[in-house]
Amino acid sequence: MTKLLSMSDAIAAHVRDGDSVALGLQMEQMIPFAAGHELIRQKKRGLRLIGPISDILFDQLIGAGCVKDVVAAWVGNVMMGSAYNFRRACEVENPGTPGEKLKVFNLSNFAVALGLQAGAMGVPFLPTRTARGSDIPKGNHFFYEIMSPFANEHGEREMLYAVRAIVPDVTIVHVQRSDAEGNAHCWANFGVMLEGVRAAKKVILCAEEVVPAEVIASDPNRTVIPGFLVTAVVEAPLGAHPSPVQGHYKRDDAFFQQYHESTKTADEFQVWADTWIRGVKDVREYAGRMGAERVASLRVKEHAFAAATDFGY
Amino acid sequence: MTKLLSMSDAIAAHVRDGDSVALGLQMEQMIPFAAGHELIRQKKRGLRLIGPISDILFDQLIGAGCVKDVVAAWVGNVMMGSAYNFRRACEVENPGTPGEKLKVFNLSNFAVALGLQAGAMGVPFLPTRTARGSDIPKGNHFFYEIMSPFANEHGEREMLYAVRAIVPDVTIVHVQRSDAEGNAHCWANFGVMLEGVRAAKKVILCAEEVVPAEVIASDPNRTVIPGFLVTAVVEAPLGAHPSPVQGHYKRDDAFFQQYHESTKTADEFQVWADTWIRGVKDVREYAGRMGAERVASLRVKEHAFAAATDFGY
Amino acid sequence: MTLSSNPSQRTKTAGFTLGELMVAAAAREIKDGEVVFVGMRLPLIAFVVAKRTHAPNAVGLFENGVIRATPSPELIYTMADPPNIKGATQCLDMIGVMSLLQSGRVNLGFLGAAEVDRYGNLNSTQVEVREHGQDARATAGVDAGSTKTIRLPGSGGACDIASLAHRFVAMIEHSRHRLPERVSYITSPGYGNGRGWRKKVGLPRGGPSAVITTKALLRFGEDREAFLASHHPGVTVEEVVANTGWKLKVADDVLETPSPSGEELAVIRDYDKKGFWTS
Amino acid sequence: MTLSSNPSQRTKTAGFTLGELMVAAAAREIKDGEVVFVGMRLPLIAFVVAKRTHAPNAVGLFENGVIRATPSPELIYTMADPPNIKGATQCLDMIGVMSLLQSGRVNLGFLGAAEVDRYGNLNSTQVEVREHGQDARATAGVDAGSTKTIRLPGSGGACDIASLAHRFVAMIEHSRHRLPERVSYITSPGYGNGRGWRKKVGLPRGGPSAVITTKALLRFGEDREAFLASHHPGVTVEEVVANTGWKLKVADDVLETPSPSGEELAVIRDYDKKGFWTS
Repeated sequence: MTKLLSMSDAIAAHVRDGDSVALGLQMEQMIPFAAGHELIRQKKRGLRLIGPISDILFDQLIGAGCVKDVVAAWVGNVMMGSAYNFRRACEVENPGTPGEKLKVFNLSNFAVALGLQAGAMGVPFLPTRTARGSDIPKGNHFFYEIMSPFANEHGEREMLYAVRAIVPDVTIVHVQRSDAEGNAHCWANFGVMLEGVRAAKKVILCAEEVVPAEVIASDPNRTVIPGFLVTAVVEAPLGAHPSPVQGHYKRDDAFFQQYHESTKTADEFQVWADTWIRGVKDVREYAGRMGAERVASLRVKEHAFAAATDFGY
Repeated sequence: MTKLLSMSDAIAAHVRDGDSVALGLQMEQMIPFAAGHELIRQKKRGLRLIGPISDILFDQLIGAGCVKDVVAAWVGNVMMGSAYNFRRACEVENPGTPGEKLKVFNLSNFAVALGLQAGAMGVPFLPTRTARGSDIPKGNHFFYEIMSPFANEHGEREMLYAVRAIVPDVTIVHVQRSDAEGNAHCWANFGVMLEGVRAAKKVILCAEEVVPAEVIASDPNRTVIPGFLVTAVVEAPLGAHPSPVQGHYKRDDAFFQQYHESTKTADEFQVWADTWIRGVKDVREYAGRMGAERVASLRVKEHAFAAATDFGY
Repeated sequence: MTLSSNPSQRTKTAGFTLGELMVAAAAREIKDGEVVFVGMRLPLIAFVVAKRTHAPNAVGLFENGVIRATPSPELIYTMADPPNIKGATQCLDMIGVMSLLQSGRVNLGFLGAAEVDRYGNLNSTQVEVREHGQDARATAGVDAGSTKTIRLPGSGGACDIASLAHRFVAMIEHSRHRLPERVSYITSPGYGNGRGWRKKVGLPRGGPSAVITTKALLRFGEDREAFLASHHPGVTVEEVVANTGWKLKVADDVLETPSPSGEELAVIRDYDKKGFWTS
Repeated sequence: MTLSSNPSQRTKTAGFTLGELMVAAAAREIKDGEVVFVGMRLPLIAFVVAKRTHAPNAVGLFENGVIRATPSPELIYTMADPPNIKGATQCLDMIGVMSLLQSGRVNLGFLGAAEVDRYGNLNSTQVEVREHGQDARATAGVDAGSTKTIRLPGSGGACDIASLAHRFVAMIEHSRHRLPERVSYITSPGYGNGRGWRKKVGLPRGGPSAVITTKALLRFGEDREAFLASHHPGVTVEEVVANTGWKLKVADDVLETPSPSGEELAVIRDYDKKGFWTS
């Protein structure tokens, strides 16, 4: 059963206004920018964004007015520091909630991971020792103080935080390769992708390339997502640019710097978005705007293939 | 820093009488029989065995008198059903605790996994919905009934079990390949190996082959154990026989059947152990006893290599 | 890990074995597109039959961490046998598959047991028996005698599957001591003592939808008590009732369990070539 | 994710930059064989320096799931840059590395912040400032004025590292509003309000062992209050004290922060070839 859709069809069919959407779960790698840009083109509204860190994708969605609130540990431009739409939305006004500032549920990275893992495991919470003494859990309904039912080696029942399960309406991830049913290979760092996929009600899988099922089945340990959890598969080459996709293209550091320089005011951001998001139809036109030379400069210069692994018997 | 030791040195140096030892964590694959046999040859006593299922290795350790108690979900001969030493130890007398029966802490597979995961995560427990209404948790100090601090969508705070963290003194695993520092590749099913390694105070890593560090580093997503968690590395080709090692040898089904037929009484078991355990010095002599033909019959007949994966940039 | 009771009574009927009949009945419990915790022995073959006949889109999960959208290409004796790994959809870990189970992603699981009772509770941990081999409970109140405990291998993942799958199917040898009124130990929770029990003890869903025995197929009514839905060919209703440890209800429209079709038999015999599990 | 304060004041001293001095000081905090949560920017380079000089067996962890026993072969801007993946010891997931942290397997973590206070608590979430840009707290009680909240990127993994590593080292620009008496928001717990606080609130271990600023290196006494351990070359003790938001204690044996060695400088310049982080 093929689940292949175009990006615009996948976003139109499977993301509704008001949804909670988990994005950027592999941290600074394989951020699904192409999917995020389609959310902006389709003027999705009232979204809750979920992710540990987002690099600049959350900033773009906030600036475009798609966002109601954010559940995250860090929002900014990893290489450059702050991101301006996020700051303006928090400090002045959120374009997605006119007249109001952006509501942010502050978590730590581990708390985001635990919340998604609780969702993935089908339990209402997971316990942790993190953030004790921090202001993050204060007045924050994602945390609840609990006492361990078991005594430690000193006979003490320790105080812990329970982190509330997070169940995204939609999780969007980008990986290297997938078959048409959504069985997907990914390599490099995973961040909280595995939990984010298992926790979600729907999964939109973007892949650099869609490959025959036999390629995926040749290495079941490389499979990070089984197809039965996937709602839609989108072939989106370069769809994670400017973030890196190991084995396909490196990080476009200059793009992050240019974004930082070009989005210092709300007006500047709109110009930037008109160029890179609204001014292109899809990731193919986006790549055209990048230019062949820029794309080529990011491509793999030296291959480094994994050692042979034999599943035979 | 090489951590390479012979099996006898690794077991002598790192397993003490009275230790809790986790074994057989990859379920029916890659059971560290060679390490278990060395425990028997060195007459380790008073061990607590930890594992989800053990196939026949737990039965052998129990029959040889090494064991004080067992924390497991299932003990037997997977292909054939019951295992006789275990039954005798539970029903009549445990050779490891003369005059007493074997103490068994009954868990479910998921509870074993959660206990080890709690140990690995450094929390006193993990919550679960499993085993509600079952007799397994009754009077069992690995379980404690708790109420979720968060209400569900119906406004109810559900009752759950907290599963106590399990922290083995020693975890012993067998994998396909490792470097001399213990950075290890493994493929096929993992069972609870990852949790068992991270939870343990010490890890003895047995590998079919010790390979150059570059081989392991070529595929960091295939690395299941980072060397800094490993105490000793033992090169033990065929060390998981009669259980299978994907890409090296298949399961020796006949061996499990023969074990079942040959160990129906305590005396018969001792004869079997004199032949296959005490009658050989190490896994090399064990392979000699198997005979070249039997070994060859288990080897890979048709290779099946994983699709190429590029870590380049 | 699931069917610890190997049907020892073989009733050859017209052109197929009892094992084949049970496998075909089990296969029909799998609906197309379902996610199934497969287990070994007869249920494993049932999964293969379902995939190759009416449920080509079913997905199989194994508690060692394996997920397969295609049956293993040859017969396996354990879920970790190399043919079950090669070509798998995913090899992950137990926490991974058990998380899918706990979060309600698994439609159906198959379980074996040493005992199944009136409300579908399963015991695979320990059984109390009279010293001369009779089930203690079957004769309770008649003769106290001396009893001893037979130790069985234990839950494995059975408790988890019974607790967390949307429904489960048990497979067991049919006799009075295998089907007591009440199991001596609840390893894997069925409906406890009847309707409402699962919710009361905190189970999120599930319960048995069928018990496939060597003589019959039992289902569960609104009151969550087992009833005879169909008797196998060559077995009478009376024989089923007489070999059950409680007064078994019988459906008004009790049927004969359908014989395996030619297609089903072909798949079974192609897979279990030597009849290791089904002969 | 860790050093959100980019040292903007560059004090060129004899043959090395301030960034290079801070990197060398950070590198010396890593002991051989330790497991270190590395972070980006200056600490990343400190890890490279330590590995290539006195701590060849140190292991680096990154919160995205990467573990490296060798430094990445070239400069990276984020922990997920392809050179940090290729040749890594292990690529796993965040739960995996955070579990190592929570279970006490991580000796040291590096953190940046917008504010560090007297007891080593860190703020990287939000800062209250006077409208004309002054820190509200620095002038509290003097002029209520109107304040506004500057929103910072947030914790990332900083709160987790500060909570769970055996010790942590903070790096920050040295000024009165960066080093207030009390941070306006505790993102990452230090010693709270002094000795005994971490145990009282339920932290299992840890706390800051040093704060490396653009002017000095602070350590913590038995009372868990920061004190001046060494001032950087060309900076006086008085200048450090005057630029700290509370009455900073000064060690009796206060030293000058050692200059980077030739070997350390060679590694830094070989790694950060263009001086992106250290110039």
